[in-house]
Amino acid sequence: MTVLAVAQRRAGTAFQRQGALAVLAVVVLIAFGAFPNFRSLDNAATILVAAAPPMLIALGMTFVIITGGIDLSVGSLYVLGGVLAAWASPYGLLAAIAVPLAVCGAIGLLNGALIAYTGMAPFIVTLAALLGARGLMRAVSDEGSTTYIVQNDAFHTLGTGSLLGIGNQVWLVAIIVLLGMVVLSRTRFGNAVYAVGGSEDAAALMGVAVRRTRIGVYVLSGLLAGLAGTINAAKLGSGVTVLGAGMELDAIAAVVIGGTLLTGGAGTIAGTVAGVLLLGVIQNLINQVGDLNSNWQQVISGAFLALVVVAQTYLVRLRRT
Amino acid sequence: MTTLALTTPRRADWLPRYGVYIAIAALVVYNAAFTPYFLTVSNLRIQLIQVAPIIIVALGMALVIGTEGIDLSVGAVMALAAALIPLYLGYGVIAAVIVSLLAGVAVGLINGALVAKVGLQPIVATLALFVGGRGLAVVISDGQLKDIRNADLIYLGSGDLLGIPVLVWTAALAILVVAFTVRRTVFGRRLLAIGGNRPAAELAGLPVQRVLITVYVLCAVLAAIAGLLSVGRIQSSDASSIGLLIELSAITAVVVGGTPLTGGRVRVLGTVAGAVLMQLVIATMIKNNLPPSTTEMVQAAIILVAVYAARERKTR
Amino acid sequence: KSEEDPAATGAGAAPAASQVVQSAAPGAATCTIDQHGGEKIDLKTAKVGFSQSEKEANPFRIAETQSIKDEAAKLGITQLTTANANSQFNKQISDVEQMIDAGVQLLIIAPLNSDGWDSVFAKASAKKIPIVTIDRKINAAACKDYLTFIGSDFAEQGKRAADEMAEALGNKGEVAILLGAPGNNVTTLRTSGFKDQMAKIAPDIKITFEQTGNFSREEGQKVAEQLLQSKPNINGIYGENDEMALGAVTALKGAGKKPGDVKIVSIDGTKGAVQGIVDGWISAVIESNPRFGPLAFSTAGDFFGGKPVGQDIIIADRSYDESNAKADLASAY
Amino acid sequence: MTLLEVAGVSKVFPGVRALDDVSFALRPGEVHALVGENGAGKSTLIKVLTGVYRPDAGELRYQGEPVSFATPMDAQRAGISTIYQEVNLIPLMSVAQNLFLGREPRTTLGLVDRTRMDREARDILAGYGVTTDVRERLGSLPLGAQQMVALARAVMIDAKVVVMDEPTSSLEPREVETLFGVIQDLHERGIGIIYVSHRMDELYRICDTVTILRDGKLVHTGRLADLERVRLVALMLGREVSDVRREGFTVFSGDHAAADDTPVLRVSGLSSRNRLHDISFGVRPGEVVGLGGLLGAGRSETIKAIAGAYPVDSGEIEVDGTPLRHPTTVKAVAAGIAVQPEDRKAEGIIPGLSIRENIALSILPRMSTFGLVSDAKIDEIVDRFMKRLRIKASSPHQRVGDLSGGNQQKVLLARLLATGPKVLLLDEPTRGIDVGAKAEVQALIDELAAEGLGVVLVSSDAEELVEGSGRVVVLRDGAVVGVLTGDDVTTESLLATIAEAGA
Ligand SMILES: Nc1ncnc2c1ncn2[C@@H]1O[C@H](COP(=O)(O)OP(=O)(O)OP(=O)(O)O)[C@@H](O)[C@H]1O
Ligand SMILES: Nc1ncnc2c1ncn2[C@@H]1O[C@H](COP(=O)(O)OP(=O)(O)OP(=O)(O)O)[C@@H](O)[C@H]1O
Ligand SMILES: [Mg+2]
Ligand SMILES: [Mg+2]
Repeated sequence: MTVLAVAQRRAGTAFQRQGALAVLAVVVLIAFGAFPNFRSLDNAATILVAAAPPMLIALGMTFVIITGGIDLSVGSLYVLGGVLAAWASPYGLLAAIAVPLAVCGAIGLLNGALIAYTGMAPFIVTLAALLGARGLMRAVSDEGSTTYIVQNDAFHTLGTGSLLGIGNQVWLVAIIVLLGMVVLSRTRFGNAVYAVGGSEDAAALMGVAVRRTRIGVYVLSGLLAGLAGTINAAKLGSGVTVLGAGMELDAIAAVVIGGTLLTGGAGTIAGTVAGVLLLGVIQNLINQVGDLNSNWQQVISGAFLALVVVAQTYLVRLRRT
Repeated sequence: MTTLALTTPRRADWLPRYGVYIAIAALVVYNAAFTPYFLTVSNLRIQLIQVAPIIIVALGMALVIGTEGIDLSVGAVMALAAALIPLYLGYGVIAAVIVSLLAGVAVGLINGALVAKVGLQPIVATLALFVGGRGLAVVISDGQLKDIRNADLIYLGSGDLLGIPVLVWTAALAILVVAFTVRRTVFGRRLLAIGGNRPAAELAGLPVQRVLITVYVLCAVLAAIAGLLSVGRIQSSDASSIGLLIELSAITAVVVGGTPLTGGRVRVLGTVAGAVLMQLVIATMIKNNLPPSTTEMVQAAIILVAVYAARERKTR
Repeated sequence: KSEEDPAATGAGAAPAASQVVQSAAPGAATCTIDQHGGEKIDLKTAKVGFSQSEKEANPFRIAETQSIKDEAAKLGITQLTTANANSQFNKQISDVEQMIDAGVQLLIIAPLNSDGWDSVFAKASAKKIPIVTIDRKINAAACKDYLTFIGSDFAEQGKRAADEMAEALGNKGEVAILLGAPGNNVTTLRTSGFKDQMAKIAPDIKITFEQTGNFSREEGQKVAEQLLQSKPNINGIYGENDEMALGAVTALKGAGKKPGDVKIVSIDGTKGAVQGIVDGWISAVIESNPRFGPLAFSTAGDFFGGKPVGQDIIIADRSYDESNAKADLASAY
Repeated sequence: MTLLEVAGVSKVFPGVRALDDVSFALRPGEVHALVGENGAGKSTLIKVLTGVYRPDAGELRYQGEPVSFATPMDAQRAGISTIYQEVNLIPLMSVAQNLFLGREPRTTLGLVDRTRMDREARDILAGYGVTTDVRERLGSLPLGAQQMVALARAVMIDAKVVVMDEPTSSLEPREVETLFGVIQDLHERGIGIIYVSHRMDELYRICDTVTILRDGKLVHTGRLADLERVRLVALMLGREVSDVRREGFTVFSGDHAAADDTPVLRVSGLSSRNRLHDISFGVRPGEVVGLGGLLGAGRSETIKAIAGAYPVDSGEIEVDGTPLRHPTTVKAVAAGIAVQPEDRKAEGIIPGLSIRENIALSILPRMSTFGLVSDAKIDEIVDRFMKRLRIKASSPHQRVGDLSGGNQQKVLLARLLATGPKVLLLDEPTRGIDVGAKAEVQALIDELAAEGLGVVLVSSDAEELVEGSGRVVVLRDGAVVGVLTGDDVTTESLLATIAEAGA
């Protein structure tokens, strides 16, 4: 790729990141003006709580996409995680958290290993995992007909309790996101993630453990998806089986809106956070409008998605010249 | 540089090329042994009818993937086509068909423009219509499932021509056209070149944008065809459910068929085989009355095995 | 310009059959505003929130939402906000929580799932907001977590379907079930109800095939095609909703069967299905009446008016067969 | 005692025996030249030595011990570090990150110590004459500077062996001197160096020993000083010393343009963003106009702008008198402009497609009727050009990606010529290709000019530029700073112009 192209990409991502934050700010301001109900603290809290699980999933997705990969299995892992957490809750808080993480992490490991060692496309490997994990979820909940109820108060409060008026899980997610930022920007693993996405061959020749890095990000993605399901189960008080459809695409959209390149090599978690919140706020606004037909809602979401991404791209163009 | 004759086939080279067909054969053998009434014409007929729309969509998807792209909006296009049919059926089946195909063209133009002109990543560009398209379709059909009684349209989806379903004829025709386009036409070669190395193709003076837009239009039109045929098949237009999740089936078919997602290569027959394989898997599960959990896990396993067999080996 | 639709003509003109409550057993649990908490208000001026679970893209949901809106309009309730979860459970949860934040005083919820409402209940009971759940029940304490449930008894519907099927088949033969979406309570109950009853009343009827058609006509048709091909001697098909049953009808036509060759029984009572009875393809349809508006608001009205309301308001679903199909076609939804 | 040694290695790729029973030995402190035609197997041998490829046969010994490196990382840990033929760094990451990737300095918390990393990077690179901000993305640096970063990275780890695969191919004279300085220093520290290059004078300047490969086989190894230049070339090409002497090394025969001809290409006042400023020059039929200047001077941009691949803000381009408005690559090719981009792999060839498809790419419409391509027509053309350019391949159906650099370049040229262009824009046409191929390409350029094409030639090889072009336009920071004509077209005056423009 020509040097200039790279220079443009750089300007691009830099701007796109600000872009996402900027758009978010604008939307929020408009909402403040337009909808009195939007202004309430409770509403803000609701948005954050609702955004918590998607945030975790998008966080993992960011790592994966920066390596130039993609993980379609997160939606299924999210449901599976929730079901397992509820199923394991009678055996104590630890079990309720450890079991889903173990299983989802293992599936992530499988994804990573297949991708790293067989050279199969991430898209297809994780697509298979999407099916497999969902099948597993149905298997443990006899075809989804049994919904396990959370039977552990400590675990339950993790989901329903709150601190300073903000849900516990929001705090938890905030901490994890911060950790994610540190890992991505301040550790050798983080650098390796960027390197693998920037140029796999070069990274290998420069002695980066490409395979281990790849496996690492998919394990991370699996774990975070599982954790997302877990905290969600804690909130809902049961392992709901009718969740997660299309969650992977929401996550991808959020990451891309956040300015991460699907081609890999560049991207930030700050951007992803903005992306997730943006989608959350939009959803909230569509509800504020009141009785909007569900189908129109979809049309609007789609149009808005296109709008944001196109806008960013053009802003990048301007920036380039 | 001493040259070993290329004619001597490489080691383990047949596997990637014929893996899918072997898998199909294996599955057929299994069913012949364990599934009642499997080796019958009626069964062949049903499987072909059910797989035909997927094949038609997958062919378009294969072309898009050949350009290192992907199209998530095919399901939405099917829904749009389906939603428009009943609105214009009053003017006769031709009109209705034309309108729904035009819808395909429109979506294709949007996708193509977003990818080729704006320069969006295909997956994002088509995500927008994936999200909004179906919603729009349901709005158009104001949420109502509409029964279709127009004989001509029903003939397209459920009728026979020389003892073979029109649906199957159409799919066969689509296969021929696409295969021919890829192998013999200027457009086909350019498509592969763009998928292989877009900047190079640009510098070589290829009309990259035009080719890309055409590809997305083709894909969407094929999806629209699948959509209207499905309407004729289920003899009702249900925008909310028609073609749901077909994008994943199509992509699976293409990749299982040995077309790399990295572009630059399109395997038409492989794609068809991929679709047939997945159809056989599902049929086997249903006929043997297995629960969804098993079905999904088996599908996952088969996808992995097939793609593993078909993958590109790196010399090291 | 769209194709003339004979079924449509005249429809709407006919009175839409509204819900009737089963005569509640004496001593059935009731709930008053004192038991539940919260203060008496006038429904007209109340802020009401309605949370729909699935897209208004099938007859049942369309009719359900419409009836809520119509009734609200009829009663002059101006502050009705609605949200639709598009089958995403988490969205429904945040939809409802958002309504609570916005200060609604009455919640009408068509739940996507029977479990997982803890966070909502926590929020709502803090503000003493009464919740009326319609069509699907929530596994929680009535009059405490939520006010009351208004809806059909899905297991009962399954039972009645079994009765119809047994009758249609003369208590013997092979039956296939087109299951609804896996993991959905409706599916679970309509299946268990059907099987239990069948085992009880007609042990000679074997259920030899169960595959999901995800409540959709297309998938119902696909599954039915596979079924008819590999089990040519099937005698009956039980569709857990009308859409799948209608898919099965198309499949039967495709397989060259005549009306009545294979008995079909299904649940919902949509126009299409009732028309199917008239045309002779379907033997019987158990209604699942979606017109919750009147009942929901009258119950809420009584509640706010201090009257006791039932905790479990089960509506009497009609059923259609060749005897009444023609007559009641217009009143089907 | 030998430092690194291979005995009887063979490596076979599909359809190609890249290495055939090759043996090779490197002593401490030795600068060992590895030469051979394109496709001789040099890079492959290096990749075998550094654990990128696993040999099909043969033994690898390091410091007397038999070893086998599973990955390049193993080789690096053992002290063998490499600068590969194509710059192998990560453009999207910062210069410092590239320098330290995998061995970043860490704080007590185990976190990467950014400040220290940047500081050290700045100090180290200063020693290589690179003074850019180390927090910049590597990609924003000129290729030369990038090459220097790669060099610094390779030498940083206390290596016992440093391998350089055509390190100078994208260096400017000043940078080459820096490089030689480094090599000298390594040499004194007793570090063994394997040096691959197609530039004879470099080899003779710095190398002690030489190993010559041809068609994957070892043809000679010994002290370089004892080996006459012509003889070395003869061994490489497998020809007789006598005919090599007859043909000589450079084959340009000079100017074919008649002074009165109207220019076939006229560029006036070309400006583009902040990279190109008011560039004007003309090319007459049969004339070869060189674009001189340092790396980053904007030569590639100029060429791309003319080819419609780089945005033009103002200025005019005329081909054969007809103006080219708002040039796009499509229009440019149609107008008779053919461009050979600098970056062969990224913008030139289509590696996945066959030689055949690559050559026919730009002329598909001509090869077809009603949009249907005629393979007969294509075969005829392809056959002609493969012969004319002596493209070495197992068959027209071989993947271009599997060809050696030189042959890839020839395929690319074949594609340009197939379009029957009026103007050829060549950006570094002989970069990284062997003397044999180089001579062929130069001869070809000459021949084409003789046929009346206008040629624009960009080359970092001053000699080539001067001998090849009848006129040299010197650029600097995207602007014309001088034009050399007639007897002024000499290396000295070229360097002088660049220098004084710099001052
Ligand atoms: N990955 C590969 N797959 C197939 N063939 C290959 C591969 N890499 C190299 N070859 C073949 O092996 C032979 C040696 O290639 P190599 O790159 O070692 O030549 P080289 O001496 O480095 O040439 P150059 O001077 O152009 O770099 C060539 O014929 C090339 O086509
Ligand atoms: N000062 C600069 N500002 C912006 N980009 C630059 C600058 N200097 C170099 N570059 C970029 O670095 C790339 C590498 O420089 P390059 O060597 O290609 O320049 P060049 O004049 O085209 O030299 P050559 O064609 O001999 O390689 C250039 O294509 C240009 O895009
Ligand atoms: Mg080489
Ligand atoms: Mg350049």
